[in-house]
Amino acid sequence: MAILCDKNSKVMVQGITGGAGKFHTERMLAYGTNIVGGTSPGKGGQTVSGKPVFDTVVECVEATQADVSVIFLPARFVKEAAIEAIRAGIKFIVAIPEHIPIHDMLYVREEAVKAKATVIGGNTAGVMTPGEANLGIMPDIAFAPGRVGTVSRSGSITYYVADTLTRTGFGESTCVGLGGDPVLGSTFDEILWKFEEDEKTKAVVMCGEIGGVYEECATETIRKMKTPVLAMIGGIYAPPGKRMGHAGAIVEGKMGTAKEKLDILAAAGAHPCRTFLDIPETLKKLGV
Amino acid sequence: MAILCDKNSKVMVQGITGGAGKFHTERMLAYGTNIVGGTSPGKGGQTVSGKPVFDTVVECVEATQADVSVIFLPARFVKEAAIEAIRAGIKFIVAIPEHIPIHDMLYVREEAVKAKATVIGGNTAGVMTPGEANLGIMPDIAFAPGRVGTVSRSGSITYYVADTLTRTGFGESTCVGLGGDPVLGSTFDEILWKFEEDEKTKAVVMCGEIGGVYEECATETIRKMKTPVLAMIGGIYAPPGKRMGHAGAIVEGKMGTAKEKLDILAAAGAHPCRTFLDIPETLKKLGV
Amino acid sequence: MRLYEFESKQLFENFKIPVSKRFIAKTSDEVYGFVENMAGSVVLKSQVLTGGRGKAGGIKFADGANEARTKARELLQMKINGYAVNSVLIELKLTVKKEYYVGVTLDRANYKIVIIASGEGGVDIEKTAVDHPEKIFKKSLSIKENLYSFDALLLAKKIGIPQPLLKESAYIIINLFELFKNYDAKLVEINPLVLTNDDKLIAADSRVSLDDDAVFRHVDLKEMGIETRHEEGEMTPRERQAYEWGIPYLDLDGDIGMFPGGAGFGIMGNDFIHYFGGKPANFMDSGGGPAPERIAKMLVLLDENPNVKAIFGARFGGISRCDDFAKGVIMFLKEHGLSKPMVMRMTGNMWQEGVRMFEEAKKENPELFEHIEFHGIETPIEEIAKRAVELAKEERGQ
Amino acid sequence: MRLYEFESKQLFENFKIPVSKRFIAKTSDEVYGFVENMAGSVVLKSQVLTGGRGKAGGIKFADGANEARTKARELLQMKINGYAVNSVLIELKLTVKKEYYVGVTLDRANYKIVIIASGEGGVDIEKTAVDHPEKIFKKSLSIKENLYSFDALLLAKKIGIPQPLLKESAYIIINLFELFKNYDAKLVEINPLVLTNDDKLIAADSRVSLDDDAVFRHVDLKEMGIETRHEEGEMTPRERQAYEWGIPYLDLDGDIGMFPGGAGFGIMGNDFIHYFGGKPANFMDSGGGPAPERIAKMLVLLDENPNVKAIFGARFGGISRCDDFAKGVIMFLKEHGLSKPMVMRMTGNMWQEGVRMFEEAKKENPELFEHIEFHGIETPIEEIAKRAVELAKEERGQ
Repeated sequence: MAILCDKNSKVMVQGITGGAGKFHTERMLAYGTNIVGGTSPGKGGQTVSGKPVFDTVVECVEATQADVSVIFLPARFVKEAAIEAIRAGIKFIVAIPEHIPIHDMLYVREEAVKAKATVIGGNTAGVMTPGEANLGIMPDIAFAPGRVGTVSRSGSITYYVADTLTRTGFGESTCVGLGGDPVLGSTFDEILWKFEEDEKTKAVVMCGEIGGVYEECATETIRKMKTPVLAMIGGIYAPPGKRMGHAGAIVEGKMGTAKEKLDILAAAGAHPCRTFLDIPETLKKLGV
Repeated sequence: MAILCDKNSKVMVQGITGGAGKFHTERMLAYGTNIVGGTSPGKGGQTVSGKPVFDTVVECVEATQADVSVIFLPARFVKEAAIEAIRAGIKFIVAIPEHIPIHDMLYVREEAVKAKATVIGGNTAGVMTPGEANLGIMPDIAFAPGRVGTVSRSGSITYYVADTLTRTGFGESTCVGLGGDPVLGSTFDEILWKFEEDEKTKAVVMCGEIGGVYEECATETIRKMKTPVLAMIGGIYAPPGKRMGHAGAIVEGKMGTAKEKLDILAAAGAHPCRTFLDIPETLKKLGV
Repeated sequence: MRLYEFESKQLFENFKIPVSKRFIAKTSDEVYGFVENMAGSVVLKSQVLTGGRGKAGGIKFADGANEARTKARELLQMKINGYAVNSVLIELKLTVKKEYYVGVTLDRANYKIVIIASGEGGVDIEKTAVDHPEKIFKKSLSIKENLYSFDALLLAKKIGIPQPLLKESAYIIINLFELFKNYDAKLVEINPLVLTNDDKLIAADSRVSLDDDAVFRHVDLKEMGIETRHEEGEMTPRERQAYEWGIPYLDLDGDIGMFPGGAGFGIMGNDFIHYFGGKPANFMDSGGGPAPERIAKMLVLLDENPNVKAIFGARFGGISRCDDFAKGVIMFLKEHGLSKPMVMRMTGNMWQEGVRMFEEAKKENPELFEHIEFHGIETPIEEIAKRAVELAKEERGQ
Repeated sequence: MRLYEFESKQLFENFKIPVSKRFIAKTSDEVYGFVENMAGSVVLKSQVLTGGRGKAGGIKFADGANEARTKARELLQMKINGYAVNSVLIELKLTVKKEYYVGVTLDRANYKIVIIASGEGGVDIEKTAVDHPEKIFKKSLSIKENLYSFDALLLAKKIGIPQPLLKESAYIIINLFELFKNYDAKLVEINPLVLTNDDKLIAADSRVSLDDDAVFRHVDLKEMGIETRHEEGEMTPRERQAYEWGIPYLDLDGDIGMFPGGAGFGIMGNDFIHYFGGKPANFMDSGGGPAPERIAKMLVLLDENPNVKAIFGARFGGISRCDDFAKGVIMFLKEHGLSKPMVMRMTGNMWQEGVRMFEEAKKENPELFEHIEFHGIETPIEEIAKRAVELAKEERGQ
């Protein structure tokens, strides 16, 4: 069991013939991910790592029954790529690129909700179900199959958390990169609830950061969850009004301070952690 | 019984403070139409013919329970006016103005279908249920309560047909002006079917003209109808490529010739009429 | 209203749809001047607002400036479907490897915008739709939707655009769609979209028809010199005059002056006259709720038209009121005078008032009314039409 | 990124939102020159990319050119929230009858665009939302929807716009919404929208925040001189340098140079340093998949920053590969040299390759590495952060 993807997922790559697309397709395949093909308009008929390339997602789905897509394209093309995948019937889409315009993501979200599809990202390292599927750009070394789910707005934080969980023997069920952009395809609460419904996941580490409202929106779900939630928030010492790398990581006015986010989550029953080393200690205390 | 409107309809007028709005509100009231109020943004609080004026349709509906709206506004404002009425819950809207842009009407139609509302027009003389309600600009003199329904793309044709039916003693159940614009809020088949379901209507006179496809689209409905349909089509001798008064009355390429329309309708079982005098004769033959 | 090819190609260019470099000329000497500086064979295309130009010989090829001048002279003396050729478009002749069709139009029956593409370009798309429906590919969109590149690309693929040009052709389709949306079009077409021997895509012919009723939103058209006109052919001088007066009017080739109320009966009355053996000299509509001045001007148009032998008048007052109508007729009679026989019927809103006004005016100046036969609601309109046909016949002395 | 008031007012003007005639000045003499030709009292507004300008004394009124010059001089010497005032906007002073608030912003939680209006303008809308939620009116729209005039008019009515101005105010709201949509905005505000004593509506203050990631679509901004910048405050020279090199970078006020991989750990690492008693000199992110050259430049920024006492390096290779990272560090060491102590940890994609490269380089030029303490996955990152704090302390001689 896992959430979002496993060894049976039939994964396609949009932008498979590009530099990053090619490189990470190779890596994902090497991990054992069931990559079935990809798209690159005007390059249908080619192959990448032995997998067929199509001009459109519709054609790829028809030929390969792909049910998951990972997007490796310049940010300005993500809107159309994601909508193309959704309309072709793909139900899970990972949008890797960063700097996707906000208004574009509003369109994507609207299509996704209508089609009951899940979009992750943009600006995500992807989704990893250790030992089964690696969708995106996450480094294998950090991960091992296990019982803790993670969901984070940051790739690097995902790695450090997984690294910590792996080193301390908990391992991970699935690790979800929510993405660093200001408007995201999915929200913390949606992913948390998937973990709640996953038998294999005994606890979830949720890592937020300054900016936006997605952490705040998760409180109701955390209250309802039986699975314990550990929470880290980056940016306690961040200066206001300055974008910290991630387009979404910016304190605007009174919105999105780390302190407030952490307080709200703790009030909802999440277990706050300051550093990665707090995580295994908290898990031990919770008897996970 | 009647279709679309009767003496119980609570009618409001959008653009009630304008010249045409005022004049025809007075006329409609004089006919006995149950006018309850109207709108004119920025003029809420005034009265016209003793009826209250509101700034928005929502306010008018709230105060008067209006369920029908007649629009007397410049063509470029009809799109928003009709959508405003639809969103305020009005289920029957008569768009009197001519020259409404086609793309605007596509928006209106989409909203209407979504809300299951009926829009008549643009460029219509309105809808008349003799003795009960006169919505629009039709002259009373032509009409008398009776048993024949009429639906026409033209106001003047509606008057001549009613005049003929009244003079020959058949009278009219309801007379619907579909409108002279190229894209209309409602189609012949939709109105025909309402007549089919109306007990009082024993026959329907349908008057089309060159241009567009709405006559052609009615054939399936005519085939299904038990109520006999008489059909007139104007423009047998119309020159191609020239707009004849109505924006919709133009033969474009091979589309919309009168001859073809009449042939198709006759093939579907409608009884073709050349002049108005053919109508009572045909009705007599049919035993209406 | 339809745009000339050279106008629609300017819009294409603005929307990044590939077109050839081109010149527009009104005289054969201008043609000579342009072609002198062009390397290669040229195509000369008569600019007319009607279809079937190719079959009618309205497109000619030429090598060199001299031949171009000669052929342009021929074109500029032609009439196509009765319409004079006033200008010629000059382009380099394309080497054609393949021709496609791409168009965007209204699907009025379904209230959709539909993008149509076919691998069979350069021919009548309506004919292809009938003979080979399997060669036509469509994508329908609601007015609120955008055309996405993947859908455009699928269309391009279906019609057989070579793979290296798929992306480019998808953008051509999208840009054509954008043009359609932006200008409130009824129809935009590239027919043919040519694939040249050196594998370039070029819109070789173009058609753009706009919604007359939305032109007010597109002030840039006027700046480009694009004025309101017919879907087919330019306006006649009398039509232009009527247009300036705000009167929907068309010249026809008969002799009965049509003075009806309402566009619907304007159309139907035209048929009636034919049914009863006559031929109208015009179509006319008063427009909604005409002021007396406009009514008077309508009669001026008819009275001053030498083709008109008799006038058929019909007024069923709706939004147009009989009193205003009567006022207008009387105004005309007093200020201009009627030189032709007229039979008319008047009823509808405010008819009593209208009749009263006519009676008073007649009492005052009976001579003004000597050519008029007047009827009310008691006479069927068919009788009036028949009488107009008779009057015209009498006037012609038959 | 946030626009200056004078920039956003230009956009307002382009979108037909009423604004006062205004001048922008960089010196008090320029102010004198403008005010000399203005009749009536003027308002001088310091142009800064931060809030709370009014409370900080950044807005002054003046009668006549002399007083304006004096007050402008004061403003141009001010700092507001630490940001220098470099220019002053001059407008005629308005006579205020009433102030309203109108804004359009993103509702990220619900993925909507929300139009917000209030009869309480000129104050902090977030405060009003908390203290008097009943005074705030909203209309939410999906990205695909338009704002219709009737909805705008209802909002205007709810906030108490006088009836004769309802239609005009509805169009102000619609135009603000159009501006928001057109420029990929995150927030546009008129605060206050002033009703003057002579019953005119004027946008007295304006705020426009755009989505940095969509600015590429709006080339006209660059033509207007609007460059990428922070949401609050302008870039420091070092930030500008980093921006030109494509490196997300912020100056902070501590002494530990932060050289992390990934924005997320860039943010979190900043907290860690604080937790362990240190203070970072900067925030930095390498951006996705940095080339070795960019890695080298990141180190240049730190090594040449005199505030930096020690460097905290962390690399968890994801889309960024450890071999590229190692290549970049070695490039920096060879071409530039490291003058400060650095502790670093490297793991993730291609880490073995990275380690091998470091070892080879060190064998060749051991002296280049003398300031570096190197760790791999075996050491928790917290230990590295602690060590960096220690190194900085040592360096400061404590």
